[in-house]
Amino acid sequence: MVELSEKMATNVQPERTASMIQVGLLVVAVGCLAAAPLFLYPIFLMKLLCFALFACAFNLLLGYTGLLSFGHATFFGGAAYFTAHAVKEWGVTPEIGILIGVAGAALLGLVVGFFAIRRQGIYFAMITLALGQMFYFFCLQAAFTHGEDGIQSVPRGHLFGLIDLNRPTSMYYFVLVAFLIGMAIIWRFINSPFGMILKSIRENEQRAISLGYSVRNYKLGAFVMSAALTGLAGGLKALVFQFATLTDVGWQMSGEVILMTLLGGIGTMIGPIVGAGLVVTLQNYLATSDFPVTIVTGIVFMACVLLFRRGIVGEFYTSRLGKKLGF
Amino acid sequence: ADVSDGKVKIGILNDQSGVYADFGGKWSYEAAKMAVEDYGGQAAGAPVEVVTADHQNKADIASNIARQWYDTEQVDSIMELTSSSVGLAVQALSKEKKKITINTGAATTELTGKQCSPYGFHWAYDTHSLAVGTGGALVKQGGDSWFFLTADYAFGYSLEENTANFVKENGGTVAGSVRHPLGTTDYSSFLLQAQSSGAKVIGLANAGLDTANAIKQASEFGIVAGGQRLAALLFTLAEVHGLGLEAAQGLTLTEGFYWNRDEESAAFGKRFFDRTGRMPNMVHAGTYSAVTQYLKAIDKAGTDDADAVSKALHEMPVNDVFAKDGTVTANGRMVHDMYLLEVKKPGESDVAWDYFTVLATIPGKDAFIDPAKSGCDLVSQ
Amino acid sequence: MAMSERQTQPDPRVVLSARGLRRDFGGFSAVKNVDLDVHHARVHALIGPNGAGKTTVFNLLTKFLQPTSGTITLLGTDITNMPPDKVARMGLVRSFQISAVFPHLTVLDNVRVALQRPNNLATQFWKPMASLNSLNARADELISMVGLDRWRDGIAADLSYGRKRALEIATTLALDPKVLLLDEPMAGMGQEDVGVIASLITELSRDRAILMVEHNLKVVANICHHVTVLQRGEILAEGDYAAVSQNEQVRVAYMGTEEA
Amino acid sequence: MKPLLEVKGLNSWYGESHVLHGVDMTVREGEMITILGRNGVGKSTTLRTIVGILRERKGQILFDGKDMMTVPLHRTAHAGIGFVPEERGIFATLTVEENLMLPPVVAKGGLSLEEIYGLFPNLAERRTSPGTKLSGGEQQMLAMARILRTGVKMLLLDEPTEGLAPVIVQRIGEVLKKLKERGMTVLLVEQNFRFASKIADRFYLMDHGQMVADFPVSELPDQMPMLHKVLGV
Amino acid sequence: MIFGIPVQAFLGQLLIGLINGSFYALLSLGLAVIFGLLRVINFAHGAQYMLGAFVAFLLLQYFAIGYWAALILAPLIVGLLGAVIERTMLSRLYNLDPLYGLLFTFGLALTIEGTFRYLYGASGQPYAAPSWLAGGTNLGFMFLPNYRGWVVVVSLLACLGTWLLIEKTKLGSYLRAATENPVLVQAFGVNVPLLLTFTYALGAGLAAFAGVLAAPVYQVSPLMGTNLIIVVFAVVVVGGMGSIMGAIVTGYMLGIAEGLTKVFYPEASNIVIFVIMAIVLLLRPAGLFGRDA
Ligand SMILES: Nc1ncnc2c1ncn2[C@@H]1O[C@H](COP(=O)(O)OP(=O)(O)OP(=O)(O)O)[C@@H](O)[C@H]1O
Ligand SMILES: Nc1ncnc2c1ncn2[C@@H]1O[C@H](COP(=O)(O)OP(=O)(O)OP(=O)(O)O)[C@@H](O)[C@H]1O
Ligand SMILES: [Mg+2]
Ligand SMILES: [Mg+2]
Repeated sequence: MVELSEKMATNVQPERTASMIQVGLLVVAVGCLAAAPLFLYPIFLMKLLCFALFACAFNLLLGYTGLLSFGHATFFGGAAYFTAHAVKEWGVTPEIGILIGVAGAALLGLVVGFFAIRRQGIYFAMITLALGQMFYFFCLQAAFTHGEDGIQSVPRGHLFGLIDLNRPTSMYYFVLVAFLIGMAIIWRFINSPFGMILKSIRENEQRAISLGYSVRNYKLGAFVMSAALTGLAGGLKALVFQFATLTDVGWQMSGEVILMTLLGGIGTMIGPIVGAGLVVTLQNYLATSDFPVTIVTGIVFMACVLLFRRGIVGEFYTSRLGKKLGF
Repeated sequence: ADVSDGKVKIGILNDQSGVYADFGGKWSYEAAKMAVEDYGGQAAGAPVEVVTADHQNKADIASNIARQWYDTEQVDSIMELTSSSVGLAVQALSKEKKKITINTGAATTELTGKQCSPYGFHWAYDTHSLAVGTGGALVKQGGDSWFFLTADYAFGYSLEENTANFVKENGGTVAGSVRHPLGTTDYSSFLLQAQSSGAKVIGLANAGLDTANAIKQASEFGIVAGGQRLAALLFTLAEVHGLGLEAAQGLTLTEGFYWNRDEESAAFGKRFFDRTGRMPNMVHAGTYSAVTQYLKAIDKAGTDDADAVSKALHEMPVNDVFAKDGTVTANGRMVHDMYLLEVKKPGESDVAWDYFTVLATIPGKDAFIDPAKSGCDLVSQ
Repeated sequence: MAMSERQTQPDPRVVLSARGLRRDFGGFSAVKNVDLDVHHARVHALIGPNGAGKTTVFNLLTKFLQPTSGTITLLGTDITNMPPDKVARMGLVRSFQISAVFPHLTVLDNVRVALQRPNNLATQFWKPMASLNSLNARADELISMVGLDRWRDGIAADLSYGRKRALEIATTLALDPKVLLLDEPMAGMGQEDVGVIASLITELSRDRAILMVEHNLKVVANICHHVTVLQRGEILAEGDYAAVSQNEQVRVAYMGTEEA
Repeated sequence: MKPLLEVKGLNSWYGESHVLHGVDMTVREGEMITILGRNGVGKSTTLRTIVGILRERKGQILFDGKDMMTVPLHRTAHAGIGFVPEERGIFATLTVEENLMLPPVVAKGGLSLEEIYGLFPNLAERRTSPGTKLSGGEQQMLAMARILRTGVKMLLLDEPTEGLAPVIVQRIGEVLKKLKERGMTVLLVEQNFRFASKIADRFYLMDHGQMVADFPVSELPDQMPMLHKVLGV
Repeated sequence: MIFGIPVQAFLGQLLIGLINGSFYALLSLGLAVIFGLLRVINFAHGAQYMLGAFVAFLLLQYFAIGYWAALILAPLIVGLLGAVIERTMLSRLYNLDPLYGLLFTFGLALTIEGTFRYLYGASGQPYAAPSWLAGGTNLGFMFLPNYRGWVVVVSLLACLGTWLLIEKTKLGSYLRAATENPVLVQAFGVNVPLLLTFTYALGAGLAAFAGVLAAPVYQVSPLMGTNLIIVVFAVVVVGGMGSIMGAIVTGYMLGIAEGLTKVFYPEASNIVIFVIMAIVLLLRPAGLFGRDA
């Protein structure tokens, strides 16, 4: 845990005392996001926001609790299926559909977490991976997922029965608001008394127990929270693309979200967002280029681990400019 | 109306790096380019261009690219679209955007069933036609008792169910079946069960690597040598090449195309081989045919407007190296002959890539679902 | 020392007691048939040769290990089958033989983490971090009690060994435990710190029970009211230091010829 | 006697923090030296730097006439330096006996297994149990014992008596004396001043990453006031 | 009759389970060696297994080097490659959280598999069993391909050899000690970096060995490792991570368990391992043979 925790120690601290510059940057960033559809492709932006939220929710676990889940696709894809099914088959409004996705993901998180948090470190990673595989096979066979066809033509419907989400801009702002809410929850969660206990558990579990903390419950709490937020991302994605398919529950998806987080910077608030942006853009770019996608992804992965472990944002924080800006 | 943006642009969107990379892959792009060149590079007086992208087997990437192509890159139609989830997703999107899709890669009959689209066409094959070919025709050849090895997911079930129906319809029996999980590497357990069932034909209702492994291990356990026959329900030339004749000999399968069937196909195969280093399977040839027919339709309609082109596509018969007197039904299905093929023994094949003997030709009208029963709501109109 | 004066007080009540405590590891019994009573407002030393089972007794009492047999009662409640965190919440807190701090948190945060639970500020994931500032006053008090004021905002990992021990004691005290178990609290400390901690322990023992493992006999002689000597998992002798140190068996097994 | 270990102007760093600020010391062959100093002054760091575990270092280290600054870590033992770290470093996955047998023998003259078990009967008793299942004190014994087998010329011991029962402390004192009789050179870091004063020939006093005093055991009474001041004894 | 199927068929299935178990055992053994000693979860293990098979195929294709030579050469080549990777890249990650090792090898796996998929397509390449192991023997209760019999024997030998090497030799104790505290072992005079390189090479070599063994049985495809690796992870977790013996025994056991599931409830045959894993973790968190953390 050495390196990982070290990073936390350097990166978490400043967020507590956000400077004026940072607040300024935040305002600018939100402004940019609000104006973005004028310049960029809305569907692409929405996808980016979904994955960014996914990565941030994942990072909540890895970066701040020190638990590497290799099965987060379960919650992402699971929620996508739940939302898609609820909206398409039961005809509920989109916001209810999303809530069903979130609740479903949280429930899955509870089950997976119950098994996984019994172990730490790589064991934890392996167990989440294996349970994720089980869920994948479940989805492959369950009738409601329509196997490899996926749930297709999911209606976006009307938000609260009023706002037509088939209009790209309404959909975009709906996603944006959900994204910002998700981020706010994550931020608060990390910088809260609860977050402090999580940090201390990651540092020295035995000691935390001896201080009277029921470590399992805290970890499970963090796990479920991360799963639920991942579910929010997954549910949104199902509405954005209007389908839910098997790729979202496969272990490669779990790998991808790790890549995003790693690339952007583990344990930083905006690292995963940057990472998600890069990966999504890269995939899009590689789709029409001659470079084989897997090879490039693999090399990026290795390079990240070897050369800039802190991730882009992490490296920036520790760089001179970053320090000047008060990170 | 004229050609939009002064250009006809066709997108080949498929899996070029994942499990289906050989099935269609970048070779489909070559096939499309070849079709455009053969056609003269122009349709309705406008130049024709082909672009391609690798959707990495992810529906969201596919959908993203499709939107981008339609919205910002003036792509007029998308073809190939291997894998069901991608095929359905892009067809649905294209329906909304009023653009033509011609699917040559995906197997699901949903494309021309409940989820059919006035702008969507399904060209090369589907699960139904494979089942008719292998199931129905093989019984007539004497393979009248069957045992199925079925991949445990919807695709597998529908292959098994369809095939079993035709087996029974033609007077055969089904001795049993066993469902194996997707991605199983070892089939010996299942093969032993199949062996002890005594069925004459072992039907492999799975795909890709699963089928390849099952076949390889069947030869190891002496199943074909012991007199039982293997029938792969979705397998093409490309995969047989990867397996080698030693392991694949005696295997029966159905394809919509075989390059060494007649002189015309052989000549086409040869030209394709010169470009790519491999012989085409039904996906490649189907893509060639789809592009060609699409260009003909534009010429006929005099525009690339989707409604007009779709109308033309529905009306025109298909006559090219892939299909003879093919017709397009109201649900978007291109109906053409399918072929029951048997893999040769290593000694019998002297030309490279000459892997099959044609056992039977299944007439198009038998091979595909009656549009009226397809569940497509375009049919009744 | 004020020992004699304290001993004349009425017999303090027993807060933690163990009966017939036993723990086997495979075929090996690290602790056999140990009876122990720890009294309020007294410092109780557990001494014995290395490997006698002292740390194991600690692990059993705090439920970090489950006893093979025997019962443990804390403040009148049977805790034999309770999980360790619950035991801690009941007021039985320990320090570790190998120092246990949260290495990448600051000294202040280390102490605040300990303060969070007793002050009901642990599960609030909706409150801001600043809400923890209400704990600062008490935390600072604890930090200066163990003489770490200068390092308050430093990272715990950078402290020298001895100071880490001091920090650990501060976090333990933060819980205001009713029963305090200290495993070799002075090990690795410089002489000057030993004095500080010793008087701290005496101070603390006024309103709580303390059970400590210590090899520094001088400390044991000076501050402990009661001594239990463990050998090979069994109790060899019990009594005040004077009595125990005269015991011939104890001298052979543990003290050697050295005098306190 | 000729100097065995000569350290001149030794500086070392943990990342950015500069811990040793020019340590100078000389250890002659067969001597038993103790480094005294308060917590955190850099005693352990001095040993780690000499051994080469801490490699961010500058200055000069001569051992047996050989320049140790460029010698890779896995060759220091072969040069004749044995090290027992503060945290003992017992291997959990190895049994007691495997732990004992682990360090390669680098020269003749080490103790045999029987001699070791004679010195530390606890270890003999628990020879097949996994290393970390030993008590703290047993681990300390094991850590020392295992170096005695290898036949190194010089031992660097970091607080070997920490956490040990008084009997064992005495025994370790006796062992060290015996080793000295055999000509072993020992550099000891100790907090236990009483213990150190019984066995050492000479003391170094350390403060703020430097050696601030150096005197033989005979001068101890005269130096007491100064020690009181620096150590707070 | 046993559980409603003939004894003969039952025996046959048992034997088949054992054969598959051989692959699990060999693969999880390599994984356990690497994890046990380097604390690296070698995600590239599947890729190295695939490499073994591919090297055998390439040797045959381009140098006409047959199965027997490949059985030796391929593990050597892959092992060497492993050594290079360890030396130049992996070794930089030892002081960090073990998760970085996992992530690195994950990237490595993607790169290797991607490269082969790019070069050789996804559908695989043919590779035939050596002629004198071709054919099969009728055991009465089943037809046993000779080659499969050979796989069982040779994998047992390889497992036993590796176990002896690590648990019973001095080299093994260096390796185990270096896992825990490499710096100290080095201070004792052992060249630890070299040892670790050797270990990784050994693990990779074992994977490649399994790959060559598998080449005549399974399709030699860039994807052949991907599907297997996750199951093998589960095997290692059930056995107790880092426990060599655990990996071996569990490998064979789960092979059999899976084989029997294929008869009684085939749909569950690839989940059975994960179910067993969940149960084991509930009852014995450290795995069947694991030491308590
Ligand atoms: N988990 C365990 N498994 C097996 N044996 C153990 C375990 N924990 C402790 N032991 C053994 O039990 C005995 C008592 O150990 P313990 O740590 O309690 O001793 P101690 O009295 O605290 O000694 P010290 O003063 O040296 O710390 C030792 O012999 C030790 O080897
Ligand atoms: N790994 C490390 N990283 C950073 N700083 C360290 C590290 N180890 C020790 N230090 C710092 O270096 C200084 C010297 O530490 P060292 O361990 O040498 O002290 P010491 O004299 O041995 O003290 P003690 O008696 O407590 O063991 C201390 O200020 C300590 O905080
Ligand atoms: Mg102890
Ligand atoms: Mg020290």
